[in-house]
Amino acid sequence: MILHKTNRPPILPLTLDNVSFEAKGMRLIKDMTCTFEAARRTVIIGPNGAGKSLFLRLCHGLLEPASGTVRWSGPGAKSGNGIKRQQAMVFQRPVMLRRSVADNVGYALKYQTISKEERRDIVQTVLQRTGLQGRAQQPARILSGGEQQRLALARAWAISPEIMFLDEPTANLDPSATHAVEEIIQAIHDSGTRIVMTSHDLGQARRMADDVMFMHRGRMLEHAPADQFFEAPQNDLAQAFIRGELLWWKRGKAKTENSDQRNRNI
Amino acid sequence: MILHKTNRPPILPLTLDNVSFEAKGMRLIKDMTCTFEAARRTVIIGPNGAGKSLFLRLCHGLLEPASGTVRWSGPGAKSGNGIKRQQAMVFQRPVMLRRSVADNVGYALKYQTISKEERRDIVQTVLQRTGLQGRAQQPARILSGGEQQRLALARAWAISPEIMFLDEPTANLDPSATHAVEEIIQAIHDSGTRIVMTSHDLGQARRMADDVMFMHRGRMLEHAPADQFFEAPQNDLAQAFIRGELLWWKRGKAKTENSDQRNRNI
Amino acid sequence: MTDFSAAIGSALSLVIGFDPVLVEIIGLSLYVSLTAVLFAAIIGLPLGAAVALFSFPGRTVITVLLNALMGLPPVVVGLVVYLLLSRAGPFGVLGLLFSPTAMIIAQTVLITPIIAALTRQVIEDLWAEYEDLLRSFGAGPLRALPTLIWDGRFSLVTAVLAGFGRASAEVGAVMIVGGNIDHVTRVMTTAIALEVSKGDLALALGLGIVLILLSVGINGAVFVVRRMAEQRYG
Amino acid sequence: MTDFSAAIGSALSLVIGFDPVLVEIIGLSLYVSLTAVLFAAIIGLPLGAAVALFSFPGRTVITVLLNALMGLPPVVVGLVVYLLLSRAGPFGVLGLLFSPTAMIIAQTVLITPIIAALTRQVIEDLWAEYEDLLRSFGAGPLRALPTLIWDGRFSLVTAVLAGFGRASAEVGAVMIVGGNIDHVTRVMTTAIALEVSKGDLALALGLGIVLILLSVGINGAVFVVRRMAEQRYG
Amino acid sequence: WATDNAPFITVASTTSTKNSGLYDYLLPHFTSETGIEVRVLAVGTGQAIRVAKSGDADVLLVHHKKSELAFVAGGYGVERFDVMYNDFVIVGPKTDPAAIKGITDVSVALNQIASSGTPFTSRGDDSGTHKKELSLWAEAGIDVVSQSGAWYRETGSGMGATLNTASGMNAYALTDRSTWLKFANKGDLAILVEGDERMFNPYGIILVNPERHAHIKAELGQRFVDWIISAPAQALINAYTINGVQAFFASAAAS
Ligand SMILES: Nc1ncnc2c1ncn2[C@@H]1O[C@H](COP(=O)(O)OP(=O)(O)OP(=O)(O)O)[C@@H](O)[C@H]1O
Ligand SMILES: Nc1ncnc2c1ncn2[C@@H]1O[C@H](COP(=O)(O)OP(=O)(O)OP(=O)(O)O)[C@@H](O)[C@H]1O
Ligand SMILES: [Mg+2]
Ligand SMILES: [Mg+2]
Repeated sequence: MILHKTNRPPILPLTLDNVSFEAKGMRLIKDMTCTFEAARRTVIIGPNGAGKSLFLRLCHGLLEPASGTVRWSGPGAKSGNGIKRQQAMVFQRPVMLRRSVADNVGYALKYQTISKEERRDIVQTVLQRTGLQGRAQQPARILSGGEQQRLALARAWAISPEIMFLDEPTANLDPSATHAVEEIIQAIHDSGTRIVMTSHDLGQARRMADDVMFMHRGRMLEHAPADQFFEAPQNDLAQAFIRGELLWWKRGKAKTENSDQRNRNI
Repeated sequence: MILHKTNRPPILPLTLDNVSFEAKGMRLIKDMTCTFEAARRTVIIGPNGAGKSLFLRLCHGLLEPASGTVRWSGPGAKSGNGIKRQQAMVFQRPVMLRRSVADNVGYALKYQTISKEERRDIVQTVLQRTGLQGRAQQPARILSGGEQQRLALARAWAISPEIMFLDEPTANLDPSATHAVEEIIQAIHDSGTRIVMTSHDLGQARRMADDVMFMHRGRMLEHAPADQFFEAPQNDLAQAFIRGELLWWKRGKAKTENSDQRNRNI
Repeated sequence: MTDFSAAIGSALSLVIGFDPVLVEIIGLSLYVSLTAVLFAAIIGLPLGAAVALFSFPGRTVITVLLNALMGLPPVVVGLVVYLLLSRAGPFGVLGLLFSPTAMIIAQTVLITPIIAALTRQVIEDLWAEYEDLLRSFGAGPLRALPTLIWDGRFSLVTAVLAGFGRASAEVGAVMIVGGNIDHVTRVMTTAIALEVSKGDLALALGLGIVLILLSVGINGAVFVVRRMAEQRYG
Repeated sequence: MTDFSAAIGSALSLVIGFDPVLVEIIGLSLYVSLTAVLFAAIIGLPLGAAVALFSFPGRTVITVLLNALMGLPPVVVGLVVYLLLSRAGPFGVLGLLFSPTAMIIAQTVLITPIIAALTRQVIEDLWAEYEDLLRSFGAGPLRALPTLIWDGRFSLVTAVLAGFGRASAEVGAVMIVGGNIDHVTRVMTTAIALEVSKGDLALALGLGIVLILLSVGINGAVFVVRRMAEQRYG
Repeated sequence: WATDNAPFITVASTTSTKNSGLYDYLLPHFTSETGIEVRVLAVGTGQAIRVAKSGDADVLLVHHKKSELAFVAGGYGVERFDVMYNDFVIVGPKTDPAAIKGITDVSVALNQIASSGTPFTSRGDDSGTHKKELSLWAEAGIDVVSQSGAWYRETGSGMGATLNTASGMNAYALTDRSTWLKFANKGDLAILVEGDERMFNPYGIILVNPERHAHIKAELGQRFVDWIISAPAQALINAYTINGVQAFFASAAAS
């Protein structure tokens, strides 16, 4: 599953130190501290609006933290600018360039130093593996929602990143497509890529995670090895989440008294 | 859960007779024949691109069939134009009007004959039940994806339709929100509304369905009571789908030979 | 260069001095262009919306025509209106030539395609987004129209503003049908043209600066209002 | 009414007769306006894109200004260019006044804001959609620019077309800086103005019809090409 | 534009007359005497005649006698009256490359301009001034049509615009004196040739024929015609000066 060999030195590990993020005067991410080392798969779970997507964007360098630092400390990070070329991200709502399906993948490869022939091979391989080969010459923007999500995965995969961020990569897929995508992510991981993904599908989290991060209201409330987390989460909100309880739903009714109290305890 | 009493005569049952639909020269829905009577919940399942959303649109009257007829044969359908007022639909990708959350619900009610005070009460009730009360005065378009989906549900619910079409109403929701939305749909159904919905979540289909329709490549391959369907689907493709097999994924590799053969058998 | 400083000086003294003649001319300019914008909006908004919402034979042709007519030459418009309103023309009995009314008619013809073409784009985009939902509520294009106009109001204001900008800046049409008659049909642009023909370039430029400031002011005000409203209604 | 039939007659005979004077005038019109559009695009496209992509102090002001200057009065533009190029002006030594070059300069000034303002809108919308993805690939605004221009090319063509429409239809600026000199700086619109002042309205109208047909033709051609390309690339 | 209800007439005239400032000086007298407002439409002579023919003006006041007589002969006007005259002058750069300064024979001067090849800006718009200029070239025996676009520049625009062009390119031009006196953008130009009686510029006034156009305000228009050729008005014309120079010379038969 290694698409092309790079002899670039690694940029991992990635360290977030006390990172917070603000927009429109609200603190949306609060005091995040964690380290991502190579060779693991992390799945981030949490209710809608917890800040999972914002967190991935902060890690990937698309957002600037309001305070704290996001630092890559591997030997490859020294050079500076090239850091982005060794990461990839699959967004929750995929962005399709106004080009053909094949050119969408080819475009991503332009930012890498890869020969033309190699590029063609890679495009063909990833499209085939994501079931898009028959649509290679179609405009990407008329693909169905599920197909777009698979193209986004193919595009990220093509550049053989050292670390890949995936934001709910199977949200629009039917069960069998979900299964196939999980297999592909597994294969990408097997080839040495660090996986950081979010999911609302707890079954998927169980299947995919080496470790689980639970987020709520912009904070990471628990970060634990997967089996340990799913057996017995330490945090009471995480426990409630796993049990399927509504963490925010009744805010309107209950006037937030419950959740506010809880927040103060954290 | 009845929000306002209507003494309109019912428009159900709905009968589709040999309906097909075409776009850009492709037949996307083929030979659909079925009847929806009152008081049941139908869940439509099938792989991405099967035509589930198109089918709901045909039923709701948003698309014109290329051949065949879509007919409402209840006494209330005689009058003609008012048919739409007794149906509602929640779209797969919710459309938010450029108004506040409350006004989005209020707008839907303008097409009904309801007094102003009653309208205010209904808006308040549905927003409370969908956990959006605290956001009533916010612009609808800055809601998060999950919140938008709940608002769409609230909006459809507000008009107390005789039949409600829901296109993957929980695709963007976290597990607990999914659970809450399922409860609301159940309550809507309990008040006498016919439910027709699609879902990629087989667990949800099991929980919600009185009967299941399985679609593949624009055709309805099976329509059966839910317990019967999930125990032993008659159609071989439905069996494969339930088992989580890829019905279309490997087209690129296998050059469609398999699936084409199957199609001929149907 | 002295011309420029003289121009800025005369612009300043015109504005600060609150010259009554200038006030009269600015008043007539605003009256003519705003009235023309009003009529053009009354015609152009529904016309653009109709082309956006309804499908009928020749729709593509009308779309192309509206786009092309955005660049209608003012002189030609002036000429056509002149021929229509002249005593020898079909509407001659009305005796409208060389009156503010004639200028309003000419500017209305000039900017209606602009407003209609931009409206078509706005309403078409919005309808693409809303169509399913509004049809689901039971509304066809006709019933949807007020909603579309209301929800697209910020973009439609820009369309109307573009029309106003064009109307207030053009000289070709109002010169022919208005005749630039002192105290009757003299507006900013014809006054500028007159000063140019008198060779008083500094005064002409001063008037030009006033005209541009007027346009910048109106655009700025609308921009601020739009920003504020957008932030409120998303 | 006889005027209109005479006008259509003279338009027809002008076009069919392939009148050499008309050919010369149309040729100069196209040369001047197309060259102006070329320069305005060279300035306006990057300018609009820069305002869209980079944040710097005064960005909002420039946005409002560009929008307001879309309605720049041609007479004022002509006047300013005249003062700059006249013998007494700073660029007088170049001897450019009353040459096609002067007309190109004036029209370039007139339509650069139009192209820049529309470009800003197009690029801003596209960047809003692409930003995350392109930044994820490691591209900043600068590196993203060619991609944005390429992917927005259909809308940008419309922007450029709007500029062309304005340039080819205006008379105020070219009249002042070109002087409407026969065989040297006479273009369609100044020729129409001249025929009007001579009282030969039928010929003026005929020329006007030719001008409008030219504009409709160009818009129609671009529309067809755009439709076809959009269907291919989505 | 407040005087909506006051009686008014429309006078089609030329830009040069209007720009001389004569109307601003003269008309308030008429209006205060009679209560009639006069709206002056200042356009090219060709367009003015055209406007009057269509019946869009009540009175025509221009300066091309031949066209005026044809206008009356065609039944468009009632009768032509002399009003006044002024004269044309040749202006040009003070450096005077054709060395025409002080020459009193306009044909000689024009010949020298032609042979020097210095730019000459012509109105080229079929106006009274343009027609006058063409007849002067013809008398001087010079074929300017063949030179169009070379040193002979037909601007196809009004007097002011033509002077702006001349000033911008340091060219020679023929202009009526009153426009020149009022003209502000003289630049490096000055009067070089004047005084030849062939450069005489007579103005005439004609009431548009109400038999052709029923709506013509014949009575009001006639009062204006009668007034302008009356002795007091003629005296006012003679008294009008620009920069201390008499601009027009009354010539009505009555005075
Ligand atoms: N630019 C912004 N301005 C204001 N609020 C924002 C902005 N971006 C995100 N938010 C808010 O921050 C919160 C976290 O957003 P985020 O998208 O990270 O949630 P999430 O955990 O990914 O949720 P989901 O499960 O729905 O994807 C949400 O409440 C969202 O409305
Ligand atoms: N207007 C259209 N023109 C061409 N093809 C279309 C059009 N609308 C839908 N399709 C195609 O029809 C097929 C069925 O679409 P539909 O949206 O009904 O699928 P679905 O079963 O709802 O899939 P999903 O599970 O992804 O929601 C898809 O392949 C889609 O690309
Ligand atoms: Mg998210
Ligand atoms: Mg669907």
